[in-house]
Amino acid sequence: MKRPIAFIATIAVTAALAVPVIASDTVKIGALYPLTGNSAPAGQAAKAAIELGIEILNAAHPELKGLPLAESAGLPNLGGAKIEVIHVDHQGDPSVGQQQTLRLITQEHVAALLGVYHSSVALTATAVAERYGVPFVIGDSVAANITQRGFKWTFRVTPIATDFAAAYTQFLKEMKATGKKVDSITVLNENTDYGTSVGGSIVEVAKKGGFDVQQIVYNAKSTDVSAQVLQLKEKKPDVAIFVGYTADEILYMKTLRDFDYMPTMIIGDDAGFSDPSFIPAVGDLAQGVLDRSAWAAGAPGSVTFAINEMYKARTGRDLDDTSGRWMQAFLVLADAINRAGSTDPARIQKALQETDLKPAQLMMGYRGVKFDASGQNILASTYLIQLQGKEYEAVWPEAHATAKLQWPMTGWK
Amino acid sequence: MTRWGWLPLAAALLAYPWAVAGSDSAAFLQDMGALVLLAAISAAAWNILGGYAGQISVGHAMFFGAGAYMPLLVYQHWQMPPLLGVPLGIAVSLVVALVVGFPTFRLSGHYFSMATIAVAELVRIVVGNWDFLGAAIGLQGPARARGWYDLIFRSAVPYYYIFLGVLALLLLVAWQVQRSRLGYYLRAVRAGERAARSLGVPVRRYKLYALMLSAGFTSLAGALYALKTGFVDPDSGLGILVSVQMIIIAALGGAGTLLGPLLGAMILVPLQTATNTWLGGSGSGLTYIVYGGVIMLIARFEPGGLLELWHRQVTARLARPGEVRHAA
Amino acid sequence: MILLQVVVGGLLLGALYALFSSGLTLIWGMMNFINFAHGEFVMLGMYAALLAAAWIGGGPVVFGLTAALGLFFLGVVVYFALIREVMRGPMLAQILSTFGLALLLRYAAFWVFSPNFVTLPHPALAGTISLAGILLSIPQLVAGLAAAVLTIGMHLALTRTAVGSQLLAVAEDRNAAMLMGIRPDRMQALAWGLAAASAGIAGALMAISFPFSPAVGETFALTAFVVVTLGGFGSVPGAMLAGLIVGLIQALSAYWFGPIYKDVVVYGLFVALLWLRPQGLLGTA
Amino acid sequence: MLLSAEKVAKHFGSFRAVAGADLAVEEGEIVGLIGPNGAGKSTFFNCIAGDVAPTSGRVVFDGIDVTGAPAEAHARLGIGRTFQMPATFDDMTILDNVMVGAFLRHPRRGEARDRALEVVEMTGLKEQAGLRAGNLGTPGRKRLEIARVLAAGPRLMLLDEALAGLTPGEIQRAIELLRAIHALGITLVIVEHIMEVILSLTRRVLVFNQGHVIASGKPQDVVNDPAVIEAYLGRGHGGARR
Repeated sequence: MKRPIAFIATIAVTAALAVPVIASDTVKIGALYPLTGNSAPAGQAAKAAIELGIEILNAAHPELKGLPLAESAGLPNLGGAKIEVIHVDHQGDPSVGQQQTLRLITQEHVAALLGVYHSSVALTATAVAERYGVPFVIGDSVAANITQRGFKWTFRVTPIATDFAAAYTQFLKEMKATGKKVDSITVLNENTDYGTSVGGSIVEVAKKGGFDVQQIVYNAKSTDVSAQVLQLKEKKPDVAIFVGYTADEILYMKTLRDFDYMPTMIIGDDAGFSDPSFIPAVGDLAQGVLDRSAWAAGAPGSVTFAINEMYKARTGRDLDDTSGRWMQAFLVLADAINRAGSTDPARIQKALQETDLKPAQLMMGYRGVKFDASGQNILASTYLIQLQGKEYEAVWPEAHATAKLQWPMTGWK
Repeated sequence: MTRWGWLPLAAALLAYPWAVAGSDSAAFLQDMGALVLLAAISAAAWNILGGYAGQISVGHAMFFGAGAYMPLLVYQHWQMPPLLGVPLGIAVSLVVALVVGFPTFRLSGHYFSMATIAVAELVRIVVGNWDFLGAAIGLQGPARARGWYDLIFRSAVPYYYIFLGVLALLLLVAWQVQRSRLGYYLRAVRAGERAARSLGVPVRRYKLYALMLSAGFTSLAGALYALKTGFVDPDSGLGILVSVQMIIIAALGGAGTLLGPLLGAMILVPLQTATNTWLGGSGSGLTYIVYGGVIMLIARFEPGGLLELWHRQVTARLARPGEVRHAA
Repeated sequence: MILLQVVVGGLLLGALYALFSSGLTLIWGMMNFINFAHGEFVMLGMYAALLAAAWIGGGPVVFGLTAALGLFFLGVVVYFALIREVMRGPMLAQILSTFGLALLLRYAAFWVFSPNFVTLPHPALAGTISLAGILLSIPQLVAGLAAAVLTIGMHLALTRTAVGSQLLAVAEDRNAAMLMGIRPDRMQALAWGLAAASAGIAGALMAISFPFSPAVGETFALTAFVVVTLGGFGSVPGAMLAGLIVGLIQALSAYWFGPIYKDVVVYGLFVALLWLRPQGLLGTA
Repeated sequence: MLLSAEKVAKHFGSFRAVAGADLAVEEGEIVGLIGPNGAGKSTFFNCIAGDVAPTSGRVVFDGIDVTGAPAEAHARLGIGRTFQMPATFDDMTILDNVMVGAFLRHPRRGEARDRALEVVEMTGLKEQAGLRAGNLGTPGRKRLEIARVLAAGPRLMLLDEALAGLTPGEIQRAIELLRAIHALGITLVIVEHIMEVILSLTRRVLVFNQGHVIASGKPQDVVNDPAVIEAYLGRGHGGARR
């Protein structure tokens, strides 16, 4: 009795799977960003990056040599099908994220999903995708537990909080080894999920690395940061690591100058330091600060430089790390869809599981893209870039450096 | 409302998930139906205090949050089914309601509103920094169902009917309240505390009753939210927008009426979803321009809520001389 | 010495709180009306300053005045287009209407100016001075002192001028004022104009040293609510005192207990005070 | 003695609204309280009705000391009152307004409703019972206040200018209503400017000025009391001249 059922089931499944292979001329992907609310700047920049990504994939771009799918128009394995992205605003609300994910899957019948910035929204949105069996590629949400729930349909390209913490600790250890005085660290993190998870990881990892670590937690919405700066001035750490958003980081730089206190080195954890308004606002005060980024535009002639120019032409701003990670995730997803040769979610899932991209095939400075069983990219990594003049230059690790590290920072002096 | 006027409404609500089942976007519409009911529950719960008794709380998120946090807390720390946290959440809400209500009910009007804002913000900030409660990162429910008792469903339909059941219960309670001495006293308190006292209404005590009832059901709404969403953090559970949403929905439909909150939810939630779906992707912020504009216009031109429109026509008919009818 | 530094910084910030709250308290006391869009007025003041700095140039005086004038105009328009009708309705309609207005204004700014953070170009105002060992940033000092002067000026204008006393007469008793030949409508429009203008100019002053985006209003609105309630509805000196106290408490608790506790302490004390003295510090029972 | 107020005083800051006033009312009496505007009559009423706690003095109702007890306790004991500015529940129907009063002695909805229907019948509001109270004019609202208090089953009713602003015809009907209420065995204390009402209803009148009782006695005598005339005319008030 069992066999015929199994047989019929197999046929049914095969038939069901076979249908989508007859390629439609577009592949639909749903992308969820925070386009309104407090995180709108990040969401909007990410959306612009995805739009650029679509253009790169759908039209032939022979100048972007080495970047998978860029040189051809559309997805070759699907008969040159174009990618269509449905942009959605999740408003930073976990419930809206859930609702819109459901809509994208059931109503728009997207082949895969992309998102999402807020870790809170990532948690709820990926759960819907898991229930419906649609791959969800995370571009930039860093909370560890997103990929720790045994989900089979969630893939995360970006490095996560612990990776950042490891990178900072590694960097500071190397500095110490070269004879620089790096003993005490103070972490200033804002107190929403981003700052809490990244700040907490740094404190934990750096302590294990043998550093004397202190932590100052604050609310990024405050109009005044002098109390924190005064505390920092009292603690006098060798290195201060800032984990915060835009307005607060700009205020920190100004207030540090006002109170005339400069640590030997400041490391900014992306976000605020990478915001395009950071350099115009406080670039002259923050000379020599380090920023975490897996993105570097690189030298003229390189693929990344060309991408940055294209982005600038669209938005008038440089591509930053956050948007870069989104775009990279989108390219990884497109590559998987192409390899799957199908818009069937299960095949895309399988292709994602088999992803093995080399550094040369990436626009971001990861060591590659390869997912473990939990869906986390085990080759994700990051650079440190340093503000020298009006631009950030990659300074660490040395293999990727475009400029020499300046130590200590010079700030406003 | 005529005696059996609610029947078609009830039938429509019962049939809704089936009615849309054939549609292209069945799952999405069913999910939205559940969200409408959830919003209606919160708003109807708020309405008991804010509508009937006229005490405008802008801090009901603290009760909603208590309801949303407890189920996920018992799961997070002890792997218990979230369902077990529901009564706990209600209990916490009632305690909070007593603690908040007792002193603040000496205050009237805007002072009460400000006090509730302040307490709710205080709770949000404290929870946002309290590791046991997940701090800023929030709490998660089970990632996948371990059994029916986790109440995790792929489809929104079971949630829809659970929410509908709770809403029916709440409306039944509200209806009973409205008809009973409690309801009359609450409306008297809203209309004028001094006059109410002069007629023997123990104002503070009745306000407290209304608050407890309102807090309990708001907490239940929070619990249902957490069960469906599987996640809560300080913003989504305790943020000021959670409170404001309840007020807007109740006021839009008609505060102090039985079906106003449901009507408000039936209009506002689809409006929010539709504006976000159609306009949100552009990223221009048009979603909120439209949403804010609509709210403003309704407040400007129909300050008593949309149910008032209907009322004006019906009361004109009902208030024939010699015939005694109830307007509300 | 550091403590003194914290105190001075807190007071300077508090003066700004006092300025934008004094506008809110005026209409609150006068019309028993909560304006949930007040924070958005502050935000728009910041953008008005930005536009003025870009188009007209000049120092804080220029863009402060531009913000004040622009917002005064907006306040009057809002009064005639919306508030005049809504204030006759129930309190809920008031909350609803100004909340809708807040969203509308916030996202209109979002649409026009993009959600990104911007800062004001301010070459004329930069650097720090050291006063008896206390380091003060010049922009903050200018903003704080200007705010204090403006708030006191507003109080004097209300109590010492003919128009001011007419305004207060309407606040006191609308009907009696009408009998005295004062037109409440005009006075209320004026109050909305003044309220918006004070918020706008406070925004302009804060913009000197504070990066802003269309979303900043919410923080200010909550602060203003606390300040106004603390000071007593309708009392400009109350708002002044309460603004300074809130600024001071925030600074001290951030310094003593850690930055995340500053709002906890403010709200906690606020709730406690409401229980002990519901009419506010300088309000009348 | 049904009600006795002894040396009741109420100060607002330095202003003495009521400065040691006495009032004793026997069961079944109708007592009038007159005096110029601002004499402190309403504040004195508020003290008796528990609306404000007197600064000093004592209020005893039916042998129970009610000084400083909340207004609702006064109402439960049987002191009902109306307000100078009518405080009807404007969003509620007239019947519902009366039912709020009726609920005090009849917790069940049905009984409260029956009682309220009786009262609206008696007070002549039956025709409009389904209308919202906000639709009534001042005379209607004053009548509604009386009905509401009546429904609460008081033994003593304090009427604060319940007939002000009425036309002569309406006054006549109101006087009849008050007589009918009195006939139910309810004691009345009325504050009134209209001497016609005082003269036709009351046997005993107290005159209030500047927080004191300056005269008391039969209405006709009091009206001719030089001190009373002085109190009114001296302040340029003509209300008592007739």
